[in-house]
Amino acid sequence: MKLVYFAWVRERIGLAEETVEPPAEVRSVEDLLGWLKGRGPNYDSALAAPEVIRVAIDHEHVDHADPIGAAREVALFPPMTGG
Amino acid sequence: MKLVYFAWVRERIGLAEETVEPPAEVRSVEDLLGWLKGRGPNYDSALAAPEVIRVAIDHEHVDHADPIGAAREVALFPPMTGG
Amino acid sequence: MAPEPVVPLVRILAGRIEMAAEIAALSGSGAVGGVVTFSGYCRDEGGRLEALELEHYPGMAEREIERIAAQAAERWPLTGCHVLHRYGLVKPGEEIVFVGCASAHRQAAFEAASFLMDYLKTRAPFWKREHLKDGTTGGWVESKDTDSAAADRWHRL
Amino acid sequence: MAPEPVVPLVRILAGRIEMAAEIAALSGSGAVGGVVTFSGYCRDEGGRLEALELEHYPGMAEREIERIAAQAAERWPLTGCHVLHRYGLVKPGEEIVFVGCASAHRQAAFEAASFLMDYLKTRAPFWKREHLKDGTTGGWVESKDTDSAAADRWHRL
Repeated sequence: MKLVYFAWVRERIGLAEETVEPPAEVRSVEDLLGWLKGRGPNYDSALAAPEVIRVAIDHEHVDHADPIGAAREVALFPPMTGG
Repeated sequence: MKLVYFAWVRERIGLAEETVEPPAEVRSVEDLLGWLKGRGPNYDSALAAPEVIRVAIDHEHVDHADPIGAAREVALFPPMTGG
Repeated sequence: MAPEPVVPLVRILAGRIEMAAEIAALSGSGAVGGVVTFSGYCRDEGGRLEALELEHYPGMAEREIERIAAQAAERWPLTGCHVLHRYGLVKPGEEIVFVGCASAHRQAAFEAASFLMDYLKTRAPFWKREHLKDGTTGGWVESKDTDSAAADRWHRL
Repeated sequence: MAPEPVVPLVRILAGRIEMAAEIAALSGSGAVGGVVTFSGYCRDEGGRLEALELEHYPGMAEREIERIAAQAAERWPLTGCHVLHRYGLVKPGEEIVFVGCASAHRQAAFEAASFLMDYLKTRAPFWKREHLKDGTTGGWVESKDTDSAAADRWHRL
């Protein structure tokens, strides 16, 4: 599964993208955020308040309760400030 | 008192403007429309349905019940279709 | 204290409206958040129309639009407000009217521009007449009840 | 039967937006009644700002805006719908975003453009960061609760 990060999520994690293989018990977006948070202080800092993190799966917005399913690309980013 | 006419009011009366001296009992806009209507078939045709005629006194919209007062210029025209 | 309302720019003109220049002037300074514009066009009426003729009341047209624009500038926090309206002959596809409102708050700019258009339609002394391609002069365009209703809704807010 | 919704034009670009050309394309044909545009600008923040940097999610930005624009074209009777959004460095006074909606019904054009802006603000994957004149990189611009509230109101209609 490819993960992509934007804005301060990208800066705090220190990566623009990476490929991960989460364990089988990581089923929902929420699970994924929790699992990532435990991967090191940079992840912990980026995901300290997971409720503000927005997530898109394969270019579509999803809720934290949604399943990850067969996602190819999961994006994590702060609330958007375009327009 | 100067009268000015626009659009089909102007066409039916056959004048763009004229100066008139209505009698003293013509006090309101409604009175003026009634008095004008009796001045000939062209006025009668233009003012056949006086309720649709819009009136401005000295460049400000007025109601038919408003007094004419010391109007210098009274304009008669159909509902507007600008914009 | 609320800042002074901006002084609107109102122009009644026979020639074309240079919209790019108007928008540039409204966005100008680096202090503007957003600009909403409305531009109204002459339709070709299925190819029948040669031109629209716009008659106006020269003394009153500018004053009435200035009054309406001043109301918009009082009611919404605008940093710019331009209203331009043409008279004379307008060809299909050409613009008839341009309204532009600049504000730090986009909703204010949207509402002010919409308000201005509703009031222009019902209060600005302009009348449209059709000139047809077959050489005849068509009738005067009739006013729409929907325009009066659109203007009335601003009283209810 | 309602006519097919118009296919919106969406463009994500690094360069300037040519607004006059967009408006001309929207008003084009002689069949258009009115065009409403919104353009959003980079403010100078009292002279402190050198530029705004706009980061975006390349794959998703275009798709998400296309989804929002398609919704607008379904919901309102538009004859044209253009949405252009810049990324990269934007200087104070320059435009960031342009939305243009053409319709025979001016209220439809106003509502569609306003809806598009509310949704762009809350759903299009773009993030702004300030670059200051003193050479430092300022913070990421925070999202506004008022923008979420503005987007939510379209559910209630």
